[in-house]
Amino acid sequence: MNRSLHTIAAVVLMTAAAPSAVAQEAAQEIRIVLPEQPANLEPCGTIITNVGQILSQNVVESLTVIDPNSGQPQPKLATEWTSVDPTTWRIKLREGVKFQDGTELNADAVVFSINRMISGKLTCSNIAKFGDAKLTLTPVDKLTVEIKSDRPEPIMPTLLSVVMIVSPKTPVDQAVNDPVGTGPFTLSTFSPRTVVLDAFDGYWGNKPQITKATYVWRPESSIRAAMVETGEADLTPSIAIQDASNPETDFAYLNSETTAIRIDAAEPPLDDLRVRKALNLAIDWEGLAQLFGDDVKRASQMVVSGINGHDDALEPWPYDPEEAKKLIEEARAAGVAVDTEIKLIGRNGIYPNGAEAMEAMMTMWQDAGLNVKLTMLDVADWLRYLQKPFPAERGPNLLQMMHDNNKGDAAFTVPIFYRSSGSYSTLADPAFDKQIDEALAATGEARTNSFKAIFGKARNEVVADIPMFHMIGYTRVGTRLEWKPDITTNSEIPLANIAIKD
Amino acid sequence: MTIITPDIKPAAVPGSGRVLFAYLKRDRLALAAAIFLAIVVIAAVLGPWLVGDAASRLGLRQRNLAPFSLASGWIYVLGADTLGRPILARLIVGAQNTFGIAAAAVFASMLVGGTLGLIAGYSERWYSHLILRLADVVMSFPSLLLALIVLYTLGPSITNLVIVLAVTRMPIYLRTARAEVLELRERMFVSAARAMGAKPARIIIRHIAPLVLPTLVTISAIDFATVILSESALSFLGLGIQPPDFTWGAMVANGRGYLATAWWIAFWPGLAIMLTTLSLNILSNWARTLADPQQRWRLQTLRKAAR
Amino acid sequence: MSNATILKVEGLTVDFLSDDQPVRAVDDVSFHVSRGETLVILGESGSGKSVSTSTVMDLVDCPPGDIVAGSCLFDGVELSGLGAEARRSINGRRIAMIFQDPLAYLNPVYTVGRQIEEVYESHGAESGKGARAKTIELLRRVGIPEPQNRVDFYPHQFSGGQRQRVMIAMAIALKPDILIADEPTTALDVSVQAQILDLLRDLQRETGMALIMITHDLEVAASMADRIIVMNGGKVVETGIAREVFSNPQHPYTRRLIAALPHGNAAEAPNRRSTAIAGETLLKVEHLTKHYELASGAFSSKRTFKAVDDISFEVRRGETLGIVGESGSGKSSVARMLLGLNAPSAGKAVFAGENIFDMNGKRLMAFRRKVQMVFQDPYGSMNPRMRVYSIISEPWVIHRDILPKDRWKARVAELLELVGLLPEHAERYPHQFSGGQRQRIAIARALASEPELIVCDEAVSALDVSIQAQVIDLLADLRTRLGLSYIFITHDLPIVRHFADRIMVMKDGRIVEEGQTAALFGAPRHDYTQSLLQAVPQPKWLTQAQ
Amino acid sequence: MISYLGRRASHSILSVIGLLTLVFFLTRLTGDPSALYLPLDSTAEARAAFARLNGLDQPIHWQFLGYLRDLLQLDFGESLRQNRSAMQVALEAFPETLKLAVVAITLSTALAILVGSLAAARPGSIFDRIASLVSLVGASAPDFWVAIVGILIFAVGLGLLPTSGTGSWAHWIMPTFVLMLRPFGLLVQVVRGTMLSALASPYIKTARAKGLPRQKIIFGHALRNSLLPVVTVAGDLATSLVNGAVVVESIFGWPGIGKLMIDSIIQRDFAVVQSTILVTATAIFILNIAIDLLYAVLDPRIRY
Repeated sequence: MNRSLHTIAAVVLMTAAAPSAVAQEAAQEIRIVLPEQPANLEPCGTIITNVGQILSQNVVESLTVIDPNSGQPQPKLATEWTSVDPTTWRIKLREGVKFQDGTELNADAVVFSINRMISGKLTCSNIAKFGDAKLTLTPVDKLTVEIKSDRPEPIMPTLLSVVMIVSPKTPVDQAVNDPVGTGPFTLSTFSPRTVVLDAFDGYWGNKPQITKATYVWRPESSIRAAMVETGEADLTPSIAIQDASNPETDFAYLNSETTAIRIDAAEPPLDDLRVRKALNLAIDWEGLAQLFGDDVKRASQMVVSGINGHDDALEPWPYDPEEAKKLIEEARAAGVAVDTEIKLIGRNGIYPNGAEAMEAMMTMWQDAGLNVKLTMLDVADWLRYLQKPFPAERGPNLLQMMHDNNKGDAAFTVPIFYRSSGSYSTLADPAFDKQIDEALAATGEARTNSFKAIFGKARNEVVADIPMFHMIGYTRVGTRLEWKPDITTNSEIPLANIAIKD
Repeated sequence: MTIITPDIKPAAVPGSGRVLFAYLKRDRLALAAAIFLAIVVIAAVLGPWLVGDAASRLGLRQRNLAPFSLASGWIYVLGADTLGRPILARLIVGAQNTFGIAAAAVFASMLVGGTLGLIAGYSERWYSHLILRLADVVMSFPSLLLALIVLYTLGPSITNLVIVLAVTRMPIYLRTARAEVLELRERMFVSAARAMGAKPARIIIRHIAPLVLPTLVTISAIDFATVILSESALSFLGLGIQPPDFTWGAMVANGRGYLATAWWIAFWPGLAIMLTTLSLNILSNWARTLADPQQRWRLQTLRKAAR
Repeated sequence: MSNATILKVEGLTVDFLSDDQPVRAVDDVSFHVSRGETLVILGESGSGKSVSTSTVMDLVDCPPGDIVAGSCLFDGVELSGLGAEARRSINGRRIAMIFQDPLAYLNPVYTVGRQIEEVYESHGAESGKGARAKTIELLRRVGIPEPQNRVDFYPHQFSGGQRQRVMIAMAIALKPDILIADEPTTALDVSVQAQILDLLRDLQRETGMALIMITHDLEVAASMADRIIVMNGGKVVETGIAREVFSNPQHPYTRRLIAALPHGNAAEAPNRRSTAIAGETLLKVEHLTKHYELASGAFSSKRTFKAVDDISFEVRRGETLGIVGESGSGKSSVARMLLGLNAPSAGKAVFAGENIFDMNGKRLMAFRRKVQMVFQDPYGSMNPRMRVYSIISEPWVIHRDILPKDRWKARVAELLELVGLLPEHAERYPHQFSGGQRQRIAIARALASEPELIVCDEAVSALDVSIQAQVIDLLADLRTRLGLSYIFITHDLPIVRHFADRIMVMKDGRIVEEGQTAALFGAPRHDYTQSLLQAVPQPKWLTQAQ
Repeated sequence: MISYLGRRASHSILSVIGLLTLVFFLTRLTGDPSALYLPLDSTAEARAAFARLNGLDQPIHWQFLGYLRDLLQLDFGESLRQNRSAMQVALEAFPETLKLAVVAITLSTALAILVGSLAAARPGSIFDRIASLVSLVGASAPDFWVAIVGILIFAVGLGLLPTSGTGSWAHWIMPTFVLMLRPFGLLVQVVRGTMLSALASPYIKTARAKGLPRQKIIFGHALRNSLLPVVTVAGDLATSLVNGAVVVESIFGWPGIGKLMIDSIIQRDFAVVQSTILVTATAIFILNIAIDLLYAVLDPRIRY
């Protein structure tokens, strides 16, 4: 009796309060328009941009997060970590965290999540960051987990930023589209039109100001920009440079992507150092930069500043067409077949204005006296040239590529590109391999310096590639919102960081 | 429309160039269309020789230069594209690929589709049925998607583009040719040839094909327009012609990102496509009027008798 | 018969505008018609007879038509320059019109009932049930069986004669003052033609309407006309009381026309030989049969249609066999089988000692040289894209051994001269010739392979009367000069009468009567033959006299 | 009639099977999907595991036999991309396109019939010339170009319509308009042409001789007879509407099957490609049969 009275009173109160609550809530809802429909919402695929931008730190959370400025791992679901020995790390978990289905976060849940990732029973993109390392998980106590790997893993805390912790009730052998994590938002709708996230009341951290986020997708940049302009959407994470025309709403951010051309150093005439240098010198970098916007940064190496191992002092190649022509003549004089047709392999849609850039570079190299011919390929065909094993009879080729290292450490870059075993590498220099192996095993200051040395060698002595630019992304943020993009925006848009102006 | 066909023989049989030109002069729209097409064809033939260099020369200082300014030279009168290349020069050079691809595709589909249609129409053997089923398969599948799959399989080169466009347009010719043959093979001159002992091959080639051809050519004029549009749609989806080669369709597709900021990049090639297809349509309308004895008078100078 | 003139056309001149030069279709034509009277406008194709009546009905589109001068006074009202509404109240209500080809002139997608009801409704005479009842009544009147059911049929579900009856019903629905009939029986078989003409006469008697009948057929004209005007080249060349015009034509053109008319007197057949031909047998046909399987529905068993049902006959060398029959009698199927265009269901045809249906390869080719065909439609039987030279020389391309190539040109010229054309015609296209000339080219082509037998399938039916006679003369001449044999297939009795040595009458795929021409015409034994002979229209003044 | 339908259906099923076979082998020739589904830095081991997991390690003819076997059990496979039944993905998208296509083709046909017959009623008039020009321009404009310009003008410039997406009726206006352009343009030409020849036909002469009012002659007699070729062309256009739908759907964010097909081809999501083809091809065959039946309704001379 008494109890039902209470209930009635509560209902009445709630009803009375409802209008204002609804009104307020309406104001706390935002719409985000993405360039692409997320294929699925499997938390194991958050390193894929369109999945990560919805799920990461919103629905599911990782053990650590990377600080965009320093590149160092910061606590998230893990509060502290210690290296017991070179192959073992001990992770301490946050207390009092609940999954959205009510389950508690504990060591078992973390072990479950990581085991699910490495089980091989479902396609897990995130696990690729660990390479071929074998991990063994042990719960030490309720909130402590021990991770063992089969070889030293000095950057384990950094790697843990891709480990998304999911509820132990998640199926082990099957990818899901209804992830349950510990984040401040729960997934309420996933349809071919839209994804809707609702605030999760039981969140362990600070309650975000936003109560509901709706995600839609449009492939055309101009339309995304228009949607924010007309107020149909509040935020779009990436628009083309030409659409970023309004300084009040459009923000540029260094997006951790580095564009480059890989020189196939194994194929003549590209096996000649003079030709490789000439390729770097023949480009009108200032002119080319106009394609990507004023804020774009000329690159001298394959990682952006803020990543451990980036060398700020390394100078990018200048534009010196005379020198380039001279080098080519020298090579010709030395008997190098500089007139051989060189294939410039571009990829459709790799980044905005990518095809234009290739056309421009082709023309510049032709002006320098090289016989460069552009071929634009679709992703799958392009991949055959990017990755080993390379196609037989590939011939001398230059490959358009873009590298995205937002994981804080050059270890995600150097071995793939420069070690002879690296899947993108065309080099075969045992001395360089040894130098790389040493750097990977090093820690602290020594690690940083070794990587700097490697980038220096790649730039000056090997000239294995043509670094182009550290790319800029543009977001358009509606005037209603208080938010600025940063280097992590390509992989996550934490709704908790978005404030609504009054 | 004439309800009564005058019981007189047509005064002039359209056919000779002079007569055709006389008819053309009387339809100003068709004349304009013909002149436009002639200019474009001349541009397509001579373009690369005239302005080939300008079309591929980078002018990063002239990026997205607005049109109607002669400050950078007459060649920039229509503005410049994202790499600062003059749009006028690119239009002229692009005409060659645009027309070349469309013409090759239309010709190939007319030839193959027409031949298959002749066979399927004249013969009732098993291969006629096979041909028809194949046409069904192609027809029952949206052409753009077929094009995509084939281009993904074969890789986007100009040759493959032509093949794909030809294959997707082929059923039109096949069906039309077959329908005509079904009618023609019952005509008396075909019976006469058969009674004379003519072999099927001779009947098809000598008697039926020449009569089917005009219809197919009429269709091809409109199809030419369709192919140009399909090619541009493929470019929009990233599978059309690949840089550094370009067509008008590819120019529109590349410029679409700049419609809000530099409209001219996509506008001029779009206008060129539209005017070309419009001209082809107008001319084929004109040809249809000319071919129809009941409508031909519309293209004639009508002079009344003195009262 | 009232003498009140209801329509008076005066000085009508109509041009068709064409490139630079208007073409005069009707030139200063005047005529008038009274209630109850039948006026026949007689003329060959291109004479302007249809244009003049279409102008009265306002069916000529201007442009390209151009009414240069003239007045049409209908019941005291000047028709030219009448407003659309006033015009509409006359068309269909006061003046009605029927046309040559009712299948084309009836809207194929509406039931005949609907199309007749429309007349009542659009003139505000009747609507709904009333219109339907009247329509059924009307259909009964024009002789459609079971009108209450057939009213919901579509035009294609009627026979040709019935369709013309429907057209007539539609025209007389509102009891018009004038009925214009434009070649109403041209496409019909003789027996059906007779019925339609009877119907028109009866209706005219009942309603007292004026009838303007346009025809190219002198017999039809003679059987219907009270008065007649003869047109040629857009001009009226002769006008007068029918009987007088026929018995005493004034204008040379009329005289020529009437001379071409086959006369009742069989003795005057110049192209027929009086004696029976006693040559060897060239072609012997035995038990020839052609069955067609009709498309079967889901629940009905297959039906077979016997186009040709077990016929046997023979043709002697030098003989002309006439095969006479109405449409659907199977006469054309016989021709197509003999030419190897269709395969027979059963039977054989022995030509020069060998069954042609068993031939193939070389022998068939040899046979094809020996038997040629001349088709009905001189417009359709020649490839419009080929020059006359290519058309005539085609047999030599196919049969390489007939003539060495260097002699083709000379031989084409010879053949053209043989059929009465000029050698320089070889460079022209078929459309540059008139119908009669084209048929001459077709004959030249048939002669090119030096045949022994020529099958003529309705070879002169599509031609104007005066031209028909010329072509028949040519065929007869060639017969004597080249010793040819003919199978001459036609629906038109008078024509074979003057040309064939022997006649075979076909009906429903069977031979009903066969015999020497004179005997058959003199004393037809079979009912069908008799009715065919009787169906030939007789002059009105003769029937009235009776 | 029934035997006709049976024959048509069996032809259709044969064609669909042919199509599916063709597409099966063609798509498998386009390359290994693992490159697209796994991050660039995945190990060879992970790639092999991926291939094994999705049955891509089998020889292609075994894959095909497996596909056929599953097909017989109405199992259309799993989407690689979306982690769910491929047929479910296709069937979810299909109605969205269907709705748009039905509205577009109905409206454009109706409008084209009106404009085309009015133009044919007075050939050479100002209306005729304008209608011809407008319709030809409509048929000649690249649709993606019109779509983007439309958004820039009506949504951004004037703020009258939403830029894209689904929801209210206002969301329908621009996609429908863009999709209608080409069918409308072509159909006006067809209607005008067939109307001109219908108006020159003998039965129209009869109707005039009967004294029928002008509207009745044009709309009652001429138009009714012109409908047959119009239906044929409209049917073909409806088939190719999926082409336009690809562009419209991707620009306006309309979650239809055209966009799905393109995406799944680009993503090598084979099971979805097959399912979307099965769905659209079936729809097109049903459409074709419906058109044949419509012929019989429109023309009493046609009986099957």
